[in-house]
Amino acid sequence: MELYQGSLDVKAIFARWLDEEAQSNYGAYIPFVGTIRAEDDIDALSFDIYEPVLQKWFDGWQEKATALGAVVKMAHSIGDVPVHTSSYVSAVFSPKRRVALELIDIFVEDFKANAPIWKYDVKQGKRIYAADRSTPMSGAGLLS
Amino acid sequence: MELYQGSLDVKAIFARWLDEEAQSNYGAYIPFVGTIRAEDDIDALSFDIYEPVLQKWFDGWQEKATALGAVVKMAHSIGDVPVHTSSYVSAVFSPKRRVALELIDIFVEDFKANAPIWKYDVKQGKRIYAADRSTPMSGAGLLS
Amino acid sequence: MPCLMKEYQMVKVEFLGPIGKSPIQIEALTLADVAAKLKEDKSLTSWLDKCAVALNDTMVNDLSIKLQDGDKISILPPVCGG
Amino acid sequence: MPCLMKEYQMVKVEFLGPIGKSPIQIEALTLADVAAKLKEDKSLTSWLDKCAVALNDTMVNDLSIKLQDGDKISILPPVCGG
Repeated sequence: MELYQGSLDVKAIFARWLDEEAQSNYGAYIPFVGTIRAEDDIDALSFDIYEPVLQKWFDGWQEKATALGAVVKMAHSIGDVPVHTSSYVSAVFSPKRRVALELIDIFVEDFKANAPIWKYDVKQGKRIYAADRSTPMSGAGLLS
Repeated sequence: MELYQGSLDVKAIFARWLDEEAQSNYGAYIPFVGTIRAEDDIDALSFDIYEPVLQKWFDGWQEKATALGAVVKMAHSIGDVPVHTSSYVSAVFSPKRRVALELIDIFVEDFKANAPIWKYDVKQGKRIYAADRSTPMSGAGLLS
Repeated sequence: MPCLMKEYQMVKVEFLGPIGKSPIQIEALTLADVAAKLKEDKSLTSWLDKCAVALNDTMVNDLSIKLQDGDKISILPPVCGG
Repeated sequence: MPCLMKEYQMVKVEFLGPIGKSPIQIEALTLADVAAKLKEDKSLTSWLDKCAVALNDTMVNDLSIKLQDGDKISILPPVCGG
């Protein structure tokens, strides 16, 4: 798992992950690249991350992937990420395509639902929590 | 759609496609990279392609993608591709992740079932049709 | 009695990928005629039930399609791209 | 009658992301005690029903968990990575 200040260097990450697994004999490599869309007059999105829980979340997925003979990788931005640049890359490697296609889908969806990352719109220098696009994590409401 | 003699330069293709859509305001980019696995003592796989039907197959998918607000891309090798190098890259760009995750799955699966490409094992210089791993295209048996 | 003129057309049949057979020219009115001719060729026996068909590079699924002079019929064996 | 000793522990509660509240130290025996304390804070009213909870960086889902002195409790509001 890799965290970076600001936009991701997507090409470098894609290439390095490819090289890391070049001799691992995986037949399928599926990255997912998330890029900031220009909408609602935002200049950028900005992210807070709680790394200790994110690392445990990721380690849990690596265990699930290992049980399927696969590997997962992930990179995410911290702080401001301007529109048309990327804040998120995750990837699956596996021997066969079905495992990779199914795993990238559930890995990305669970990331959206349960990775401890908070998103803010950046408009005219102000940082506004994206409450309407955020999802309570599983177990939310325990203390209410 | 791009066809190349021999192994694909996966990093260059990934980077160029990223650049091509850098200003298109897509939020999700999902490439699928297919790499030749070392198995059954093969030195390489080798591919024949019937380009006119492949182009129509691809154009049909581009139409379906357009209807979803998405774009598909594809590159494939012709001839010999050594183990641990790549013969196939396809990709989906779309504004939102759900469309991209669903489209890459059905696009890759239909590719495996209906793209007019024939695969051969290359062992000790001999080219052996991969009959046991090949799938009759839809409509097969019309003339039998 | 009316005379039913059958207008046979000269069409090209090509065999793709691993079939390893050179293209042939045959006379045929429809794809059904093509099927009948190809079934006479013992080297194709093991292929025909697994092969799909393209007419002028468009996949087809109807034996009754009328052929035109110069049509190209492609025989596509089982595929495995990727 | 036996004396039921309640051993309250001193724990740290931290509020992540957009909640924008500094960490606090409170005495509590279980997460239920933490819930009771946090409900007294009006600035948290709109957050608590949407927030998940981690105990020493492990997500938890049980109010009866016994706390230890020095435990760290994290309050995680709705997320949106990617």
